[in-house]
Amino acid sequence: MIDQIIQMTLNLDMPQMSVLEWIITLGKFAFVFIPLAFIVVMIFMERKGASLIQDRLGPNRSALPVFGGLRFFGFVHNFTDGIKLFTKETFIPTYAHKVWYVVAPGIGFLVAFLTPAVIPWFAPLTWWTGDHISQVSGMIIDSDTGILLMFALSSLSIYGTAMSAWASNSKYALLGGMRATAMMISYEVSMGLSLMGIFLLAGSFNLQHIVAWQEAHVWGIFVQPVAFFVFLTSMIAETGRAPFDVAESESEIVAGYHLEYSAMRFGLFYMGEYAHIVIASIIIATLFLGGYAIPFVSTDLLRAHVDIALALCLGGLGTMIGGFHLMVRRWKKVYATMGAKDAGTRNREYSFLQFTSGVASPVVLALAVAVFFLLNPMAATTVDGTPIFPAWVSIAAAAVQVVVLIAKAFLFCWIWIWVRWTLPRFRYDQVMSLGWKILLNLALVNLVVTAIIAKLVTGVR
Amino acid sequence: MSNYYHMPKLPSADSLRVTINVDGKDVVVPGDTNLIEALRSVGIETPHFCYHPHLPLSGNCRQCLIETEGPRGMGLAIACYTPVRAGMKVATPASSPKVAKARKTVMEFQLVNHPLDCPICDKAGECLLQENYMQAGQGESHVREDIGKQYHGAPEHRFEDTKGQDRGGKDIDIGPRIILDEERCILCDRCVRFMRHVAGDEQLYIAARGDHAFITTFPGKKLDHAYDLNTTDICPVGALTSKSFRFKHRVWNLQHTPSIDPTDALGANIWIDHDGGTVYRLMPRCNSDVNRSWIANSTRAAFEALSTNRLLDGRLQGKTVTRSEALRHMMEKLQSAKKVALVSSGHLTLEDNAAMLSLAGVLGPRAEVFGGSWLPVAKPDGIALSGDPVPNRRGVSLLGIADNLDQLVSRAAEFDVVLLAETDLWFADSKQAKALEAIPNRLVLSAWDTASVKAATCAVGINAWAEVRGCMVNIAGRLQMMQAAPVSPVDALEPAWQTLSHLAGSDWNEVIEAWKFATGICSPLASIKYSAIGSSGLQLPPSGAHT
Amino acid sequence: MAKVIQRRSLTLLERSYLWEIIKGMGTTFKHLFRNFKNPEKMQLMSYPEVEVQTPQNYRGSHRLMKRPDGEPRCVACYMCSTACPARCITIEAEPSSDPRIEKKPRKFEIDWLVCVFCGLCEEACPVDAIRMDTRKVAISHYTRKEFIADMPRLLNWDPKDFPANDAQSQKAPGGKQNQQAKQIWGLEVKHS
Amino acid sequence: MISIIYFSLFASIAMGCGLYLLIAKHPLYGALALIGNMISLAGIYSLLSAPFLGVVQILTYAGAIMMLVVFVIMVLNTAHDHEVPRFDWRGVYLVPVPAALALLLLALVYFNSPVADATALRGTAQNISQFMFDTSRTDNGYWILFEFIGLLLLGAMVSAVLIAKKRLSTHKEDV
Repeated sequence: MIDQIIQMTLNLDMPQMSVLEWIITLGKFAFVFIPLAFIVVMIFMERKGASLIQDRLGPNRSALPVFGGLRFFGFVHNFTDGIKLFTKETFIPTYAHKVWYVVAPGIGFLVAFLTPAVIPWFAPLTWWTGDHISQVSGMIIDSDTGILLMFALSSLSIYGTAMSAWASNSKYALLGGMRATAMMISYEVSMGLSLMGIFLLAGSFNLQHIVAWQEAHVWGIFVQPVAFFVFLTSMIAETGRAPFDVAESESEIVAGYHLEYSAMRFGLFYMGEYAHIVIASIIIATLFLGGYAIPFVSTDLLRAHVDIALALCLGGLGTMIGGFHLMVRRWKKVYATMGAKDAGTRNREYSFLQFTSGVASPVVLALAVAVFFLLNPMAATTVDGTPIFPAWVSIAAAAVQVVVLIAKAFLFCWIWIWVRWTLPRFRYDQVMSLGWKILLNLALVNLVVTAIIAKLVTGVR
Repeated sequence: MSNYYHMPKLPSADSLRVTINVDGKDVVVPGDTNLIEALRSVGIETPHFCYHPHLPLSGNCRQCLIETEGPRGMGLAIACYTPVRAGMKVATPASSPKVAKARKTVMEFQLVNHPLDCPICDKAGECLLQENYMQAGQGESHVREDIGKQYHGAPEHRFEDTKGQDRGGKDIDIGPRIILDEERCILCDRCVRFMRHVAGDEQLYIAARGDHAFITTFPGKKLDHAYDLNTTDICPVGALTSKSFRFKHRVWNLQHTPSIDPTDALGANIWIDHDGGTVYRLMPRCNSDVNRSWIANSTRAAFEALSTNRLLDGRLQGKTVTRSEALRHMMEKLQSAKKVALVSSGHLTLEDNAAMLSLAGVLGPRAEVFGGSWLPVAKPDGIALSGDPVPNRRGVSLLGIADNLDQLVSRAAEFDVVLLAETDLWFADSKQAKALEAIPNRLVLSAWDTASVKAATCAVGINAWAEVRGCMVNIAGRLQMMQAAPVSPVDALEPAWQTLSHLAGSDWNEVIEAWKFATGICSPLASIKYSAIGSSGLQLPPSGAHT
Repeated sequence: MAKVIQRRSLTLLERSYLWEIIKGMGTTFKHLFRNFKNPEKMQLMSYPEVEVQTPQNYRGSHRLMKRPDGEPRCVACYMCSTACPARCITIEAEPSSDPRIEKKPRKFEIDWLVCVFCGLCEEACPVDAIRMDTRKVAISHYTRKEFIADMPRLLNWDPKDFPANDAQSQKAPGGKQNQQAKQIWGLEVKHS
Repeated sequence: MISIIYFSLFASIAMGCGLYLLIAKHPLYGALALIGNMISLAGIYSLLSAPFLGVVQILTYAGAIMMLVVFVIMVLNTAHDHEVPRFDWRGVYLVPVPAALALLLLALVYFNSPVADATALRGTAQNISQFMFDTSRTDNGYWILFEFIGLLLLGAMVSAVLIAKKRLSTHKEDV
């Protein structure tokens, strides 16, 4: 019996791949943690963005007990919050449906882990291994259903909301769950339809193809501005953030579907929301902002000049650290004028940050210069008319592309925060009428117009 | 100075109806009364201080001015002393600016020496002066404050206040139960008339003259009478206040529950004034057919018992147990008893006694119901007391329960269980009650920890009279209803009818179920609904249907 | 009666909301940028490191005003407890020992956990006996019981904390006359 | 080989969910079991080289239609756990139907062995779109059928909107 199983395992119809291919293919699975890593930054960004928009300072109390309390401008607050959420009592209401109450918060979070699988993080890696061309896709799942798979998965995340609302056995939670469910179903329609135009242009559901099309032609936002607007709006609604946070409107239904949740179960909702935003941002960046593509720089061009690209990335990092250094110096001065009781402690903290960034910035800049001069991409081997680079060049270019994609995603993450702290909450009927009467129709009209123009311009069959 | 005044004639159901013209509109009013009552019958309230429907007319406050047509055309007259005449023309402030101005001016004079200390006055909230002020005297006063605030009363009560003003007459002890405030008095002489005509003991009089006049007792005497607290009720201002309620609570915070006097068979109508589960006072409830506007001081003090010496749980062989334990014990004893004596009570409502009869019905021939009381009966005083301390004696006999406590004593040996409900036999006549101690199981339902509770083998607390809804029949055969005030000291307490229904095995939850049982077994009560009883009671036919 | 204000109807651009949303986002971004650039110009205090000066007329926790002899000025009229929308004031009255004064409180309790700090008790008081000018806005205790302020606590305030030109805060009305009146009535003047 | 492991996994999940749907105490649990069934079915579609079908199965049935069912169950909330029996004995009468279906399927498989060729991609987006929309196809294309169904659904939607609209307008007249 056991022998048979071992035999079966050995007989698994695995593709034949080289070691490097295996490493990259498996290593790609690390990308599912990108939303998780984003969350930490997102929460910080949200808090600081909100506070600055509202003319206040935001979190600035939690500190590491070194150098007079390192606070990193409130960044430490996230971790204290995390500790708090993990160590609080996880409370289950008496009449809750226990199993679903426990399971439901995880569903949305699980989906957040699955969706990065369909996103192209970089252009397909190609390198010459000596006897053949190795090729590794930029996505974890390279399927031609592509983004539909993501939609299918994210449509399942509604069950997390709905079941948590129902399992709480609370009227407010149920009302919130109802609202969330109805809204998500409504906006999924216009969300899907709005993308049809860009699918039509790219001729594929596969995000890799869509990005390649944008790289070759023009960014999606320029050919599909209406679709961009509709998709962005629908995505904000899907994430249930202001101005579409009717599902948790505290003035009406206390906290909506996560009313009865406490500690880390609530934390899962909280993090799920941010993970959702991150995914949505990456998707929008991929669909409408050319994904990993750098404007006017094709993947081949990037690979040919990967040393410049890396140097620019490092130079940017060094400049940012330099900017941080200047900011710290400024803050140090400002705090000294406030006449606060803890001026001495703060001074030590700012001095440490000033020193560290002051040292790090020139070092990184020097590194950038070194990279520019020392790295020298080997000349490409041309195979069937396409230049093929060595493996490390492809991987370095892929790293640059991941950075570019993440930078674009950050832009949209910021838009999420920006919109939230600008616009007031919609009324529920307004949400519904916007979804069904305006966005859906816009998406349909956009699809028809795109189809006609595409037919006229390209003369596709 | 004649001491005789006319009593006002009050309208009744069979009053002659006449048509008069009020403010240019013809209205039909009772023809045998004065204008205040006639106007009230058509919904026009006339402000007044000295007029009281159950006191002789005096007409000294001049506040109830209206205009009527006289020999010289329309002229001012006081409504309380003007009888209704068919076809007369009357003008109220609604149509006559003259009347409005006159009333306003009179109000200004009333207020000349009246201090504006409503916030600390105990009468505030039920003060006629305060109520009428906005209606008749709104606007600014013509009296300058420094001149107006002059005290002219008894010189021995004069003092200079914290603001340096000449004041006096505060806080004068004129009797064991009453405090007088001369400064607030507007000299309506209602209290004087009450003591003279109703109490029949003239203890108060108006001393001095003009603006020096003040109310006082005769020299060397105190205001001390069994009905003297009624003067605090009829006082239209805060001049006479009772010591027991003084500074206890503000009247606007009180809730009022209509009830009837639990200490006397006349069943004087009362209000239970309570707030936050505490009864603060009992006030007379006007019922022209029973007690008019008066109640005795003894009635007024009945609320004090509600918070003292209450039996809030159960007693078993003198030990304190929970209510349910005691009830379980009672149920066992009743079920295993060979012969049960159930003693009904005239202190309980008809519903409670009906529940006892239903218990007797459940127990069948093993049970025998006794009734009556050993409390001594005094003579009626003609005001608000009948002298009989058992308030529902008529009701118990109406239900067919004979007055046969003496039989119970003589046949005590026959019984092995006796159930007493709110009948304190050991207090009423401890010698006769001694014979009952031959009965091995003495079960008592009582709201208070009485002598009977101490003599009982098992006792259980019930709601007292103020906390239950139910009906009683007064000595004149008038069916009256008491409403439940939410003042039960412990939530677990139940009314007697509910406890008895538990013992009978039938769980009545609403008092109406007990009432339906009572109407079913008692022909005079048959087909009487609660809604038919009304606030002033229902006179039962005098056929004497009781056995 | 009611004046009807004719609202200007929205233009097409405004009705599309998009342009207005962009304008609004411009506003918030302006704030963000300004605060990022000049954080020192933000109107804020780094409480508790930086002391906050609460204005004198800010509604803080209550205090009871005193007569010159240290007795509460309150006459137990219940006006404050009647006006209180939160019903947080409990008063029990008793006759005053000073014959010129009718009532005084035997018990005067304010439950600060229930209080909504609306100031209606101040408004209602006919004798200016209760005030909310202590400028104590952060009331913190360890138990619920400690939040119920009784009369000694409400009377326990220091005249030095209040402006000297506020005569009411320093001494009760009557002043010299009051003292004379006390002498006339043969009452001992017990000055604190 | 790996596909057989996946298939047995999906199949057992589908069977388990289906069984639970029958015996679920609460209709909501039944509905959730049905969703699990559909998701595993989508997995089986993908194994049969029809990933598009699988994705659409999840998107349409599990994501949208079952969500509406769950929504309705939650709103109505008429089912109380203690009142619903774990197994309705009347359901026994329905056993022959699935049994007969299963027998039929077995017979079909036995006499007409399936030609599941995993290498032939039949359910990809491209293939399906050609089936659906290629008007130039001469063999069994479905575009006319597709257009008819589209028209039918459009008609149904318009009439639903009209019905809802009518009620809204009468409501306004009342006010």
